[in-house]
Amino acid sequence: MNVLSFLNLVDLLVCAVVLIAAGGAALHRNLLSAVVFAGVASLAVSFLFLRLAAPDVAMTEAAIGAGLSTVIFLIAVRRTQETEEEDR
Amino acid sequence: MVSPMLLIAVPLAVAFLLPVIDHLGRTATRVVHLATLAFGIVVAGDWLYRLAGGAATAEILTGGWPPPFGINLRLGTAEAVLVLLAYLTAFVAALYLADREEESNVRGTVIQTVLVVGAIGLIMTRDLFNTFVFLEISGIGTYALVVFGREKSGLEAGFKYMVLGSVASIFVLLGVAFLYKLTGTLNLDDMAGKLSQAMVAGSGLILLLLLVGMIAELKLFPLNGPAIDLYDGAEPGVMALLVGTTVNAVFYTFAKMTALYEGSQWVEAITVVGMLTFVIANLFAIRQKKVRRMLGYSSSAQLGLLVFLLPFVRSGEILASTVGLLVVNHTLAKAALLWLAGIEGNEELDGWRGAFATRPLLRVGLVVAVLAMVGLPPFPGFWGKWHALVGLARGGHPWWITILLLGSLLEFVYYFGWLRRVFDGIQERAEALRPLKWTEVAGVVGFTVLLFFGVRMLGEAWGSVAALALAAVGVVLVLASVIPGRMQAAVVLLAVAATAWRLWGTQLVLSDFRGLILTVVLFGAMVVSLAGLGLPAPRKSYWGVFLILVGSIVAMIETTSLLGFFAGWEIMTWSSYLLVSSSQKGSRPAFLYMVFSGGAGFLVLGGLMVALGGGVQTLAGLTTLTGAAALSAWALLAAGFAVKAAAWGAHIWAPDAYAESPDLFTPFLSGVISKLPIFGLGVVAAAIAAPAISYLGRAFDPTHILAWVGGLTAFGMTLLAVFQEDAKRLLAYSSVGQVGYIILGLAVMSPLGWTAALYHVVNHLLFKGLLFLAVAGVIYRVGSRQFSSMGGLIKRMPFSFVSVLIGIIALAGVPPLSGFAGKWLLYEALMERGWLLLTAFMMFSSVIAFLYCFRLIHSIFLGQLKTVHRDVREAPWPLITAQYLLVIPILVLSVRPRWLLDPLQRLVADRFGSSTLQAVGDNTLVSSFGYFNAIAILVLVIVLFVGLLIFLLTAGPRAKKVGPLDIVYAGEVPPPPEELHYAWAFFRPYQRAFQPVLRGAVSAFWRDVADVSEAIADAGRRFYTGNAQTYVLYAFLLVLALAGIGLAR
Amino acid sequence: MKQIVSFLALATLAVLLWNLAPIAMPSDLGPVASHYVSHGLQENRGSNLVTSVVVNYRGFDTLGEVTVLFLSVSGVGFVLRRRSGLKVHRQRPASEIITTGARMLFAPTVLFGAYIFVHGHLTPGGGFQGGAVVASAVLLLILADRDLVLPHAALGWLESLSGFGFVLAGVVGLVVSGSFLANHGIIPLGTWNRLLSAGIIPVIYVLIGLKVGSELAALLDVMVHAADEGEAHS
Amino acid sequence: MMAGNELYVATALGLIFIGLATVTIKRNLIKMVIGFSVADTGVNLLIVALGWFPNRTAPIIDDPSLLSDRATLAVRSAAIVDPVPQALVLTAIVIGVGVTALMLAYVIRLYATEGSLDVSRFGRMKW
Amino acid sequence: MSFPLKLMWSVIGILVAIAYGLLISGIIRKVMARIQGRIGPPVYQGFIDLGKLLVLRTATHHGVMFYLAPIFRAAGGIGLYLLIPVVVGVPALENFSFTGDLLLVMYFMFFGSLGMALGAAESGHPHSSIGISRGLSQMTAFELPFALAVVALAASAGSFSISDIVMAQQGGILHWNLFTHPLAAIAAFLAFLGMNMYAPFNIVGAPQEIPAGPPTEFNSSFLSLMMAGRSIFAVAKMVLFMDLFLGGATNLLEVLVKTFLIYFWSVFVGAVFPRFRTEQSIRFFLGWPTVAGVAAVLLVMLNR
Repeated sequence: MNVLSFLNLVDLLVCAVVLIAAGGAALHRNLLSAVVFAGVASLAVSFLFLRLAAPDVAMTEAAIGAGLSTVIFLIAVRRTQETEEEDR
Repeated sequence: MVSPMLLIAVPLAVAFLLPVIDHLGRTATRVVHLATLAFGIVVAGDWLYRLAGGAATAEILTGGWPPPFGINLRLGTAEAVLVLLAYLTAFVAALYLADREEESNVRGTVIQTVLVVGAIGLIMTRDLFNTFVFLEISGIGTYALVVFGREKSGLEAGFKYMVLGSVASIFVLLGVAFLYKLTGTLNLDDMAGKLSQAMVAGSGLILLLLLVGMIAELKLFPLNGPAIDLYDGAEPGVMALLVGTTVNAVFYTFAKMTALYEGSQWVEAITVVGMLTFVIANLFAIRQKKVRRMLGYSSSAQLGLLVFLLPFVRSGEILASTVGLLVVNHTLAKAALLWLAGIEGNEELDGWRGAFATRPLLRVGLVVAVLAMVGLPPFPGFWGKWHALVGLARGGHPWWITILLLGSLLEFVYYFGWLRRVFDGIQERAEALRPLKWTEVAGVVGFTVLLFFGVRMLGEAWGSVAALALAAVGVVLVLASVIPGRMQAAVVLLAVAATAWRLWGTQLVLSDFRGLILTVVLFGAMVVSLAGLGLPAPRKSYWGVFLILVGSIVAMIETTSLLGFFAGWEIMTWSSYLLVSSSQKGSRPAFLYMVFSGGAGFLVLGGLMVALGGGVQTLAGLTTLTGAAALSAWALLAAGFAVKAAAWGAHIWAPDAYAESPDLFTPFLSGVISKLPIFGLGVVAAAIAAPAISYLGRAFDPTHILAWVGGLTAFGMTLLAVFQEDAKRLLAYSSVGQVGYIILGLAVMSPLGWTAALYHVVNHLLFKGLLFLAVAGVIYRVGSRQFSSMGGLIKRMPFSFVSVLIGIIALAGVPPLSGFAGKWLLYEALMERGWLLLTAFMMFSSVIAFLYCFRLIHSIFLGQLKTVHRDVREAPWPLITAQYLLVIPILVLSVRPRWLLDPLQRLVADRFGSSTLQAVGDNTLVSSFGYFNAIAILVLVIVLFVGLLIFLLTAGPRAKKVGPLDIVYAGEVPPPPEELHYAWAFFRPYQRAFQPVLRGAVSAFWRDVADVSEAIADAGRRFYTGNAQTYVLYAFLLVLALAGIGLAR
Repeated sequence: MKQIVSFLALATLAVLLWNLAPIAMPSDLGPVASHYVSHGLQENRGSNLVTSVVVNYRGFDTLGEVTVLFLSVSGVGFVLRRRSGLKVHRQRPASEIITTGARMLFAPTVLFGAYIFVHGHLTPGGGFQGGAVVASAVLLLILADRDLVLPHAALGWLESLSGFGFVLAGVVGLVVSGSFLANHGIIPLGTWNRLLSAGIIPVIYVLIGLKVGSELAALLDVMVHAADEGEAHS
Repeated sequence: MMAGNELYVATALGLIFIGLATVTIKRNLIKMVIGFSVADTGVNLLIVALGWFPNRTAPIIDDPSLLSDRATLAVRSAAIVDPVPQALVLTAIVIGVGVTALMLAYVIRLYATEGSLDVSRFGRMKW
Repeated sequence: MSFPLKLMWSVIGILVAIAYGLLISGIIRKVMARIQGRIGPPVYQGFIDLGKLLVLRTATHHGVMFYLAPIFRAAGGIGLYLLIPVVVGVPALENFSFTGDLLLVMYFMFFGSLGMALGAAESGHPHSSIGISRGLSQMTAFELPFALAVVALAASAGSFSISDIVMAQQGGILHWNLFTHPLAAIAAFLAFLGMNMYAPFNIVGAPQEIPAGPPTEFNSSFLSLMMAGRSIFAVAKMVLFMDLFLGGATNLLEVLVKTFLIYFWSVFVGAVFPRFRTEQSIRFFLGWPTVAGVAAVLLVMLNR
């Protein structure tokens, strides 16, 4: 019971991290930071996958969603610009 | 038999290997690529052949397990057709896209190949998640390929497309996942069964998500913005490839998905979104300035139409094969058009003036593709639309039919607007286009040829050997444009004569309405082609199209089925359109002609649909209609035929079309084509007139409307004819007016009225053909149609003068020539019916006709001869011969109208019972109101003439002939500028007197119609802001809107 | 304005989904899932049911998935085929330590990836995960040495042949048992929980691993080098 | 039952919402791609959460006795979560990375043409 | 009655009608002159003109149509006369009215004018052109009230046959269509003014601005034939109106009286009103006369 509620608490925390990181990815004006935020969100989600009895998916999400995607994003940011500037 | 799985596996394996193969060189890559596609064509074709021959649908398992445990694929007839189309398009596209710089990158080839795999996977799979995977393959392939060739615009369009596509795939994936949760299966068939067994709670929103996702993938309104940009921005060759592969595949995917929607609240949404897309995209297309953007809207519209039909396919009201015909038609025609757009290269619509002027074969291809696109026969789209409409009619959906036809009319507007520009100024753009590559042309030609597979259905619908033979010779002539024009005219003459010979005595008899019209048609065609021996053909394909026209008319008259009739009618419309457009200034009037004819055709189609909805299949069966169906069918048919006959209110197309069509064609247009609506009224509409009238009871007789429309046409057009300064325009207005008399005669719905109308049909052919031919000769020699540049030609062209003299006397209805009998019959009929005011009104307007008759002969032949015309020769002999071929029957009819009236009486008696018209003795015709004796009049006039002539020659001194300038006035007429010409503004006082009625309210009305629809289109298309995020927002809003409507119920 | 509308629309949509979508858990597995669970072991002899589903039951999806990856790598290459206007980004050469470290780490990482996809039918993980790990090894090299030129020809062959092998395996199934990608009658299913068991599944998963690995490596390569080296493949 | 999947579903919906909001509201192209990536992750999480049963184990069978024992089939199917959604998500993740890569390639190319990442710069074709 | 006899009577009738026409126009000219305070030409002036033209020594022509014009004109007049029964019931004076009904007669009324227009046009004289333009315009305009009146009469008589219409009016002066269909009569008699092309509708000839109008180029025997045609045309029209509105006639005296009355009507109006321009006269005919005609037709329809 204790373990369960502890895990529930962890779940809650991780979910919060996911949403906060996603929000950061959406809002942070530095694109490099935003990409890192998105990667963090992805990594946290892969933890949730583990909690959802999906180790395969968790591995994939960690390796591809959090890892590779983030790298590709970083490359793209380096090849364009690093801050979010909207021209009016 | 090869496993259908290889249709996917082989190209996929090849795609994987291509990067390695490319090390061997570009040629190897290309050969392997083409060979793979050829393999696909062969296998798919083989399968299609077997399936059409009755072989069982192929089921393919994967993983070794039956569905729903493993993913299964299916290859039935529909799938085979689509797969074959995909391979064909890809093959031709590969040829077309070869030699491009991008092709040096093997990845382009890889993407092309995988795109085909994606499409075929989508088509064949029966698994929902597998569908999602293949949707992604198709999507990614599309995104990647659109940058082909057109870097900047392709990138922009591709990005927007990708953004909306990604949102769509999120929706689709959510839908798939939830559906799995609800049903525990991913197999489509399994899932559909489970969904329909119990509409599980919560399925509404899920199905909606899937639906909106698919709407975006299908490029339907309101989510079609990026797709249209794609057409605009990407290389047309790539778009052609997509049309044949991805677009069809996504559509078929959705068609499979409709099984899931059965019984849900979204079925109506599918119908509405589909139809909305069809109408709105077509509406916005009319204001496009860019060719490919217009084609994009058109594609969206076509997809909308197809999607609209899907629920009806599910409910069994429409056959799947019907939709298949439309798909095939759209694929072939759109791909051909896109390739043509690529070959021509001009993005702006206005830049297409005189396109393909030096490449007639490509122009033929363009015309064929456009005709197929708008759904004209004999192309597959026509049969598809027809059967779809029949299904809708049988299912009782008149409003859908109405909207569908309205949307189709919009399609006419922009497609023929495009052709208008192409036909415009063919003469002025002679510089060479960029050199053609055979690979490009091959695709266009191939697909154009494929479009003709509808001809078989034409044969079934018509069942007329003569008609098909004529049309076939016509097609040959179109292609054999090397043959000189006059020789082609001779071929046409022989063909028509042979037809007449063959039909003589069987179909070609006067004692039958069809026989009468057929006689008129063949006679007219022979006269015109005879005249063609003397005049240059306006265009290389002129005589071929002319024969197609004649063939279609013959078919229309001979056929017994409604379908055959309408197919003939539509072919008649487009072929005459092409002929009208073939003169130098003909493109614009021809456009108007086509749009109005299109509208008329759709009205007729609507009427036929009412009949078909009532279970009628044949023309003869029309009589079985009763009640409201009879009335609405009658009203629609009558309205359609009236528009085609250019009845008042819809007449504005006619004068220009008559005046600007080639001089060779105008006699036929006026003498024969204008009679075909009369044939329609007489055979088709009249069959149901009686029940229609009796349905309304005594309260109101709808023939009154028709009668007054006819009367107003006669009066208004006659009046306008008086003021024309152009010989052909004058006759044009006159022609329209004369048809008004005929409509009026038919509207009387009595034996006498019909006799009058039919008599006038024949008579009008004779004298109007004569006049137009004579004027054609004059125009040919003088080089102008303006009265002010003619005059005094009686001395140079005496034979033509006599023709015109006889023609106008017959036209004016002045005794003793044949015209009087027609007028007499009409008045008697009107009096008999008790339509007194109309009688007087018609007397008045036929007197006004004197004015223009006089104008015609006076301005051309009498008065002062122009100095420049001193050496003008008589018209070419074939023209004169043709004219006198028409003079002879006029004279015969003048002496003995009974030779025509007797058979007419007999055929009218068939419909109405006996007539009140009798013959007393041998020569006096007696009706209930009056009598007249043609021979006595003729004798009287001749005796008086001879007597007086003798008197004049004997009494007094012998008169001395003096020159034209030797007049009491001055002895010399100064050479005046044209406004001082003696015949300029001849009836100016008349014009002043009639000023109030001449304001052109009708043309103003139609101008307003055009302006308003263009304004709506202009305002509406701003909906497509060009911003990717806005398009995404539309998707969300669409979900919310549909949810609000659908879930609230 | 548009932003506000978008925000509100999305919020409404989320609320709708939350309230109306069938998110509540069912009492038991669906029919297809129960079949996999109850028969999956006998039919495929692999302990990892997800792998059975991915490679055998829904193997056709996986072929499509591999195709997607292949296609998008080709697409990236095609989109970036022209160097004009691309921003060339130069970075400082990495330090000696990093370069050496990366080279040292390369082999173990690849081995680890291979382990993952070889054991895909037994333990969590498989071709995709393993492939990604292999690709990250390549990434390490690229990061360490900007001027590193990957053995393109070898990568290309690997990529092509592994993909071709996958299709070939499917066709073999088609020929042998009349079903594409079928898993019986080709290789004996073997004993449960052994490395060489589960029939053709490990073979295919290895092919997938190679394919994905080379694919992702190529992707990284293209993304990094497109502009400054022009075409990655000639 | 309280310990259901609500938390995960809510998180997933939140991710989808944040992602799509980023797509529609942020005008920066890279931000839009990030938005799609986040939304994809959300969808994947949602799918797995839908196939999840509390107190059941991952779909990996490590007990050889289950291989032949028919009696325990029912037991076994009641002890394992649904493997199908996991398989689907596995596929979806890889597809997602493919699309993301292609989008980023587009972004790089678009940046090369305009020198800007503002989406409103790329709306020339319209109406 | 045998055909030769009928022919003979017709020839006599034609000659008499021409003479009557010339005479009556002479009388009118005299009367008009007296009204205007002039002496005026003798009443036999028409005969003198005709004779003079016939014996002129020189003649010119402009071509075939020029030759045919007077023939058309005369044939139109004579033909019209021959198609109208002068005295219904007297075979000798019924002419060739068996040839056709009122419709034929109405069309024959235009025969002469159109033919002459053709010939006049061939002369190429601008004045002819102007005159023809005016003449044809005006001619069509009065057709509307006239046609309405004719339709009203025919409908109420149930026939287009002139004889039938005459027979329907027998039985006393109040049975005349003039009184039974007063509106139709108004329309028709106003139209009659235009048909005769006397003032105020004589702009066609307009002696002051375009000398003689359409016939301006004609001379000698051409002109004489035209004059003859014109006078018999006028007589024929009067006979027609007599038949249609004044109950026909039973003897020649009645014919004389009734036709003279009809003729006098037009002269009377001409003496009072100034000349109309072409569009004015068109508008005139399409105005009140047409309204009267429509009303007459509506009345007939109501009475049925």
